[in-house]
Amino acid sequence: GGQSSSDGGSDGSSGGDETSDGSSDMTSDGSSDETSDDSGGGNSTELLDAEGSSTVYPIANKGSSYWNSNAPPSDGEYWGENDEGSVPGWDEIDTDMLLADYFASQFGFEPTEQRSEAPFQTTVGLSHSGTGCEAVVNGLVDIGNSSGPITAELGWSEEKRDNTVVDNVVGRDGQPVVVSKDVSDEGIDQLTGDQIRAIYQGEVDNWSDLDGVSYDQEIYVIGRAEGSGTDTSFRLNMLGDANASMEVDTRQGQNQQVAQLVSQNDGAIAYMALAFTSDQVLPIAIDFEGTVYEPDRNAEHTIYDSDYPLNRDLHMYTLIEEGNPNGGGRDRREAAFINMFLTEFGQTLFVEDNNYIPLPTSDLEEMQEAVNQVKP
Amino acid sequence: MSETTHSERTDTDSTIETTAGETIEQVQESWTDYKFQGEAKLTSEGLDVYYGDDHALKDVTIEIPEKSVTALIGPSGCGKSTFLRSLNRMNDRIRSARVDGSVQFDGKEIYQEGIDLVELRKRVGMVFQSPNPFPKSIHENITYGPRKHGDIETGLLARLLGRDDWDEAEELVEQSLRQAALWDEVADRLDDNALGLSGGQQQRLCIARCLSVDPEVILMDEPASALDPIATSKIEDLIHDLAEDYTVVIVTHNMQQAARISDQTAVFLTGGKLVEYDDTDKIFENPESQRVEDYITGKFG
Amino acid sequence: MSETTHSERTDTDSTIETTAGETIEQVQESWTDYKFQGEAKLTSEGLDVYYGDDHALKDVTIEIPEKSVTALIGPSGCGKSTFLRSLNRMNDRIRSARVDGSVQFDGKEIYQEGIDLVELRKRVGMVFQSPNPFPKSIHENITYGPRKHGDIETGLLARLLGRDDWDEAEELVEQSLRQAALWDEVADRLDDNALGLSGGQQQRLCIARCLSVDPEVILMDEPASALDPIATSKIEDLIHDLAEDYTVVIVTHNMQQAARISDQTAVFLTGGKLVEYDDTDKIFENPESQRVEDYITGKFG
Amino acid sequence: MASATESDLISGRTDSTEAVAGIAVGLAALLFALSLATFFDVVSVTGTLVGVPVVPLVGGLLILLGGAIITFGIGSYLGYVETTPSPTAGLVAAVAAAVPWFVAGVSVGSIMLGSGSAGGVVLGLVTGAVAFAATAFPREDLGSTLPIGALSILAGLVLLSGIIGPEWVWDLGWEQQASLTAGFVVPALTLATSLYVGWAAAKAYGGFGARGRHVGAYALVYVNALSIVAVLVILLAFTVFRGIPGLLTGAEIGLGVGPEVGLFGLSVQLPVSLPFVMNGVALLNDYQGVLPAIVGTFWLVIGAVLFAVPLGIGAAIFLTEYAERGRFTQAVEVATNGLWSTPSIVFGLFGFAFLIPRFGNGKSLLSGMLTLGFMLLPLVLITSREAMLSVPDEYRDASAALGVTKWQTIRSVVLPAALPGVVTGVILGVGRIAGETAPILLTMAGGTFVPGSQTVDVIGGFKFTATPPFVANPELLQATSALPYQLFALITAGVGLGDSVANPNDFRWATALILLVVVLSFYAIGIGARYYFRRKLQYE
Amino acid sequence: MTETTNEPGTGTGQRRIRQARRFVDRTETGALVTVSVMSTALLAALAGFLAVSSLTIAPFALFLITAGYGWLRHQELTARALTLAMTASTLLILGLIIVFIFQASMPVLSYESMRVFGVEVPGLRMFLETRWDAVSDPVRYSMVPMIHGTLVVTVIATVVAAPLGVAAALFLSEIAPPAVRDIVKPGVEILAGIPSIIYGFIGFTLLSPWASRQFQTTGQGTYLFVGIVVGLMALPTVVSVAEDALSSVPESMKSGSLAVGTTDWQTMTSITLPAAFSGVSAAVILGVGRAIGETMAATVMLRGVPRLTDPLINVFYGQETLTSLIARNYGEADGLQMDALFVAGTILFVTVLIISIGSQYIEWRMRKKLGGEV
Ligand SMILES: Nc1ncnc2c1ncn2[C@@H]1O[C@H](COP(=O)(O)OP(=O)(O)OP(=O)(O)O)[C@@H](O)[C@H]1O
Ligand SMILES: Nc1ncnc2c1ncn2[C@@H]1O[C@H](COP(=O)(O)OP(=O)(O)OP(=O)(O)O)[C@@H](O)[C@H]1O
Ligand SMILES: [Mg+2]
Ligand SMILES: [Mg+2]
Ligand SMILES: O=P([O-])([O-])[O-]
Repeated sequence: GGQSSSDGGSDGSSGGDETSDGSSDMTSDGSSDETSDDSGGGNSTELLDAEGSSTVYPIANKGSSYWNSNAPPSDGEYWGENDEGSVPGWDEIDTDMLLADYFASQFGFEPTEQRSEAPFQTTVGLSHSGTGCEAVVNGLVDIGNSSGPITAELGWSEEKRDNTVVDNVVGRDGQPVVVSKDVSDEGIDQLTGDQIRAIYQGEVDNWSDLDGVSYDQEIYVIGRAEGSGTDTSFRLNMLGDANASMEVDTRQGQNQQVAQLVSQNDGAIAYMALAFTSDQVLPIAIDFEGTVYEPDRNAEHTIYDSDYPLNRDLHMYTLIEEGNPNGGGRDRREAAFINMFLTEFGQTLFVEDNNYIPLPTSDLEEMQEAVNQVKP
Repeated sequence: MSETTHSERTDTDSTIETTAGETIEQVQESWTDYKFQGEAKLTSEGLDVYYGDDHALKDVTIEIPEKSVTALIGPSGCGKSTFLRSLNRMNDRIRSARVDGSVQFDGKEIYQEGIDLVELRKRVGMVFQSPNPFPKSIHENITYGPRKHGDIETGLLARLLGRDDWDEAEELVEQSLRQAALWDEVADRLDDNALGLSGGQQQRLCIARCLSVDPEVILMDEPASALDPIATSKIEDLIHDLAEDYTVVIVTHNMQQAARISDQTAVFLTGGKLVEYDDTDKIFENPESQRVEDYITGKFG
Repeated sequence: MSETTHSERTDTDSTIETTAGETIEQVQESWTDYKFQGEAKLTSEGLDVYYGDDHALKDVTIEIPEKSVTALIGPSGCGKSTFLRSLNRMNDRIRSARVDGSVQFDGKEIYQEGIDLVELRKRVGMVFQSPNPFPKSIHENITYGPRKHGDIETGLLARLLGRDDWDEAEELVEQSLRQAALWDEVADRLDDNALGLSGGQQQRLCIARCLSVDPEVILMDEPASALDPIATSKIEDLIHDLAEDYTVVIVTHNMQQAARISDQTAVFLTGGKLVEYDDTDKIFENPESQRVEDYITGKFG
Repeated sequence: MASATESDLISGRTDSTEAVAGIAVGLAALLFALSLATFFDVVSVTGTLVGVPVVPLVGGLLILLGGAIITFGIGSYLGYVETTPSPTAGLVAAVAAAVPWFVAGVSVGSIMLGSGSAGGVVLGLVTGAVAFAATAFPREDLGSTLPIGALSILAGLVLLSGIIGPEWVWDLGWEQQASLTAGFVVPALTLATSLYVGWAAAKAYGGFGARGRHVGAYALVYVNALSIVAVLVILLAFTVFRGIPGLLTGAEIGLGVGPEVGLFGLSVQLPVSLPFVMNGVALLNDYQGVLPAIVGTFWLVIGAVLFAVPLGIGAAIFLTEYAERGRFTQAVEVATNGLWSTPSIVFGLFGFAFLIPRFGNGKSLLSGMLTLGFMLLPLVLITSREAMLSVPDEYRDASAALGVTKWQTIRSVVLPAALPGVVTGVILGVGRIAGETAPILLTMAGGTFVPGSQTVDVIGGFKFTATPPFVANPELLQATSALPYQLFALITAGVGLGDSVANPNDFRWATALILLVVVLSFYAIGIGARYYFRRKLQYE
Repeated sequence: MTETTNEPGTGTGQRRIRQARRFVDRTETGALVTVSVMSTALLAALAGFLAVSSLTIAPFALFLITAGYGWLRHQELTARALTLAMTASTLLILGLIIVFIFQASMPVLSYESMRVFGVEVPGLRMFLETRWDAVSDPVRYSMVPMIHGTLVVTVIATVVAAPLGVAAALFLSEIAPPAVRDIVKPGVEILAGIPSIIYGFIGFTLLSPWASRQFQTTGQGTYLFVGIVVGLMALPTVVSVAEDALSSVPESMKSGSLAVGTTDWQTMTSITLPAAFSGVSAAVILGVGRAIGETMAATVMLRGVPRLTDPLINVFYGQETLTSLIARNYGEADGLQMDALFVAGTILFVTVLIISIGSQYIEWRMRKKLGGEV
């Protein structure tokens, strides 16, 4: 891994950090503009782009579309319900500004007071965590979404991570293992950790080879792309090592594709993120050394619990740059946008509504504090 | 197959008698006193050819006697080639071409449904303006027709089955090449590619190829126009000899050539009209029409 | 650009005098007693042309008198076109062609460094075998040459600046078309595409186009070979008229045509040799050489 | 005037013999259609047709067909039927017959003896050899009917007897598990057999011999051409059919329903509202659309054309008009043809490695434009060059003979005459690059669901700066979406588009349809232009 | 115009130099200076661009200015110089592609080098072992599975495209009546126009699940259907090139055959096809080239696991091709893995280049042969 940039051996411009300050690009003075504006105190209103994890995508994308719509507070579509009392985190917000205007103005941006015209636009690209981490480190995007720790994604030391990026955790995922409808119809709704490990290490390839299962069907073992956060977390948390070897029948780039494959094929098993389960893509209970974690939020031990071994943080990494306020890890656009997810409103609407797990209040406050340091 | 057609023949025969009768009358209308000796081999009657909207041949009525050389002359674009190609239905290859009227070969109408084009073209062979041998050996060029007709088998399978007609093929090749006055020049390199021959040799090879399928009529469209004088005179001699066994119809733009080699001459003039048709001597010495005389003496064209 | 060439001309003038002297001697060697009246407009001397290794024209020496029609005849491939093209250096356009010897135009050597090809070709115009009008309007075809030479400006810019020579252009078009005997037929459709004209009209248009740049010599390479008799006779009349003002050199494969329209005739025979050159009447009635006689009477070719 | 030769001239086969062979051809065509219908699940292998279970029905028809053509062959051999057979059916027919019999032998052998065993292959070789001999040795009327008729009967028996029933499955026993099932084998078998028998029947219809082979071959060639057209029609029809609902979601016609469009300062309200092509994706939209991708594609094409067309035409001019034909032109020719066949993903890689570091080190519209420009360049060069070469030399000669210089000749005569060819080539080339995904995947791809407010505005994006290069256009240096990429993203994003898109599947098909419409309209214009110019220049 | 001297010498360098000198003597000084400045500026701009310099704009502006001036004052020479520069840029692009993708694939070649008979052969292990695993130890970037996949897909595609394409070409050039031809020909062209992602989309959503059900495979994604789809996409290339070859067989040859009394079909098989054989095979080869380079359909339809199928002829499983490997992994790949993708690109590029040159050679020979005949 390492930090050698993706333009390979092309030529002079080697490191991502170096190019991102814009000193070496030819026609573009875009990024140099941006940095100079920022250090000069004014707020750049360039497009804010995020890229990466398909797991974080539902959160980021929903947030982004709320942001870009810059809707008035009277508009039910963004306030959840139109009835003021039920707006989550209303006390906290209590404003009659437009949505993006409100969040952006806290970080010194001029409100536009126009629907569909946020103080700055945001866009979210869909790929997977590895791409997001690569892209943010190389300065290709502002925010790198990742569902696995960047240390594991890029094989970094923690020290390197601390010197290069800041980690904005916006939510949690209790990574589920899912099976296709036919499998669950055969009554398979619980597996042990060892069984799953055996399946993913190529030791069993028919459902009937599992203890107590009579379903005679080849197992269609679906994996995520190497370098995706879901894959990295799964290796890390299930197989014990981010570089553990595994054997699958297919690897797909994004969670959405995995979900589609599971619904299209028989005998399938896959690991993914909570947001993508459905009645065709059914999470199963997993028995880890006697503790059974149920996919049901109301059970005693559930996969939504923080002690569920596959539980993981969802990150939005931003790059530490000289041009940022205090030379820190966030510029004001990044901070303003990320801050939206760290409110109770954001946690409910963007995290919980997508079937993910909101951050515990203590973690949330810690994150808010870090982000708020950028406020002018 | 031969039996079925045999039974049908009687019907067609009867129709022919009448049409043939008409034909002669019409011919007599045009050239009141031209009567050749012998049988008519090919007869066209009121033949019109169109290319799209272009009326290239107008109402041509003519009888071509067998075992003789008939020359077609006329200025460029007057429809000589068009007429020649309508005699073995090679005009069918030209998509825009449309033919009206009738052409009879041995008294059979060739523009009728059910006519076997393959058989027709076997019996009415053709030699083209520029030599067009196939890019194969001389031997293969000559045996091409008979092989495709199944008269000679030389294929791998036939050889495997011990059924090939090697000797017969050899004989045919020699005979055709001798007839085309080419044997002496190529006897020892029959397996060479025909494209290596000179232009004149290639043209004689094409004649030999045409002879190998034993046609009754040979149509030639300016066969010597691409050749030098020596090769030309060889071809002219050859045509003369061929007339003993075959009916030869030849298009030429060279009036001296027509005068030298043909028995009768048909003169087409611009617009696709057949203006005069008579014994060659008569045409060249004392044509009926002033326009023909102008043309022949080089006043135009 | 014309200035440069102008200044260079003086040097060459001196060389030309001597070569011109030699030329006349050599011509007399070939045809002991041919002397035409008037000035020589074009003179070639010991001219050889090669296409790669192919020696297409051999040691041709000839003087062409001004304001008359000179016909070049001979069998196909004897080098008539090659010779014609070497008179305005159109052979330069054929990559494999190489020219040795000298050609003088008004006493100036045209195969020398620094010759202005643009100027030469303006003064020695050319009409081709098949009519080749540009796919533009009749008007544009005629004004093409003058416009490109900057003699007439009709462009948008010129029009904006009020500098366009519209009237002049109109006049030129009419005059050229009248000279080419085409005005009456096309006067009311000058803006139609020239490709819509008939073959004969197209050829006359090409002649008009050539005349529009006011040349001194007009070279014509079988200008009527693609035309029908009526169009041909129009062109022939035209050539006859042109000879009053211009020097015309014409290649033809039609001996009658040469006899009809030319004042003197040069006969090339196969191999690229100029065999005889004399008054047309003399050539056709009493040629010196037996081969020329054979050729003219149609014994070969 | 020998009677025997004369009668040959007119074909004299009776209607009834033709009818027998004709019915066989028709039956084969029916089976062909039936097998296709089964492939497309119009007819189910397990179902029934006119009250008869499909598999035995097909089996019966195959037996009937095989019987008919064998009868015809024997009838011909015994002289009851009027034909002109050659002494042998020929090598091609023999090999053609040996192949299915070999396959049949191998299959039977493998099923009986287990796949992978040598037994199957040996059996196949034997049956193949027998079929070869049975075709090659007898006279053509027997040779070209018996082995194929027998094959059809065998296939029919296998189906009729239930050896291969609707539930038949043959596990190939491979490590990566795969099986052949009746659902595939029955139609495949029927398809192949009907083609074979149809061919033999067509030969019989033509009376064997040279004419028979002619008819047989033509039958196959026509079926092939028809199938290609059918595939095209099905593909298009299917995409249109599936795409229309999504495309028309929320569509309205009427005065004042559409968005406002500003053109040269005039603002007009369109009388049509087609949200799918007029909107982006946004929270507040009633209907979501792909406008940013359409505009992105538009700018991509413009950029590529601006880069490649002048370059390509200029190079073509140099090569045809100036350069001496020699090693240099040959090298350029080899290079352009090489570029032409370079896979698009390699262009993507190149753009990724070469352009991205040079334009702001991020994916950008400009990189996408140039990458596609690189792809378009050889196409433009090749077609322009062809067009210029086909400008008759007479024009150049005529111009030269008037004393006109080379460049003026090129400008005034060559280029105008070559224009139709160049324009046609460019349009077709644009059609091709407009649908390319791979190169922009690596160089330009932006968001998946782009809000309408992020539609690129290249013209409005230009601004002047104080530092070199003095002109900047952030719009060009930003990633944006394009239709093919959007479709790719929609495929990979699969379902779960989020709350914003009501029916994700409709949305995907509609995107495919729009892409198809955009690309094919370039093709239609290109092909139309070619016809137009050809027609226009016809009166030459 | 100093470029003339820079043109590749053809052995007669002496003569060229003399020619160039004469050219310089004869041309106006003003024009010469303009064009020299113009070309120097262009070269400088190119150098600046390659070096990622922000000063690139200066020489480029100078180039634009001199070109504009030259256009107004010395159009003849400027036009010539500009078109030469454009030609050179075409070559330059090909050169840059070669340099960049080769250069980028170097590091992984040395990582995957292997020692045979005491000699260190770079990259050899990528072609001898079959393991691709960019994550777990030992990390290996073998190209063998992708080469296998590409090969299988290409073979299937060729089996589809070659016979159908040649038959369709015969139909178009020899058989079809004009009216039918006017429909089928644009139809085939339109087939070429359908974007590959649409084929991929239909393949992924409809064909793959269908095939998975029919062949009872574990999950979806088969080389068989990718091959068929890619074959369909290569078909138009085969048809149009083969049709050109067939219709360039001189009519006189075909008429010659018909005139001895053969059927149209006999003429096609015995005269037209053999005469056009090299052109037709060039068509097939070009089709193969297209199939090898096809990306998107493969990317969305395959399984994305680089491994060999088991057994090798198991076409019911579709793992990964060279193209889909790149399209799938470029995003998160970095370091050696990225370089390995460039190796895949290099393999593709070289293969297709060889194919292109080969088919050109064949076509050139055909033209020579037919040219000699007519
Ligand atoms: N394939 C064709 N399509 C359209 N028109 C044609 C075609 N062939 C010939 N014509 C036209 O039909 C007329 C007669 O042509 P034909 O070739 O028969 O003349 P010809 O007498 O043989 O002339 P030539 O001496 O030049 O060979 C001409 O006007 C010609 O333009
Ligand atoms: N461009 C060329 N390249 C090579 N050889 C040529 C070229 N043009 C003519 N030749 C050869 O030069 C010789 C003379 O040709 P030229 O065209 O001058 O003859 P011609 O007398 O005009 O014949 P025709 O009456 O057929 O026009 C011929 O042998 C010809 O093959
Ligand atoms: Mg003719
Ligand atoms: Mg000539
Ligand atoms: O969150 P991922 O898409 O990288 O698994």
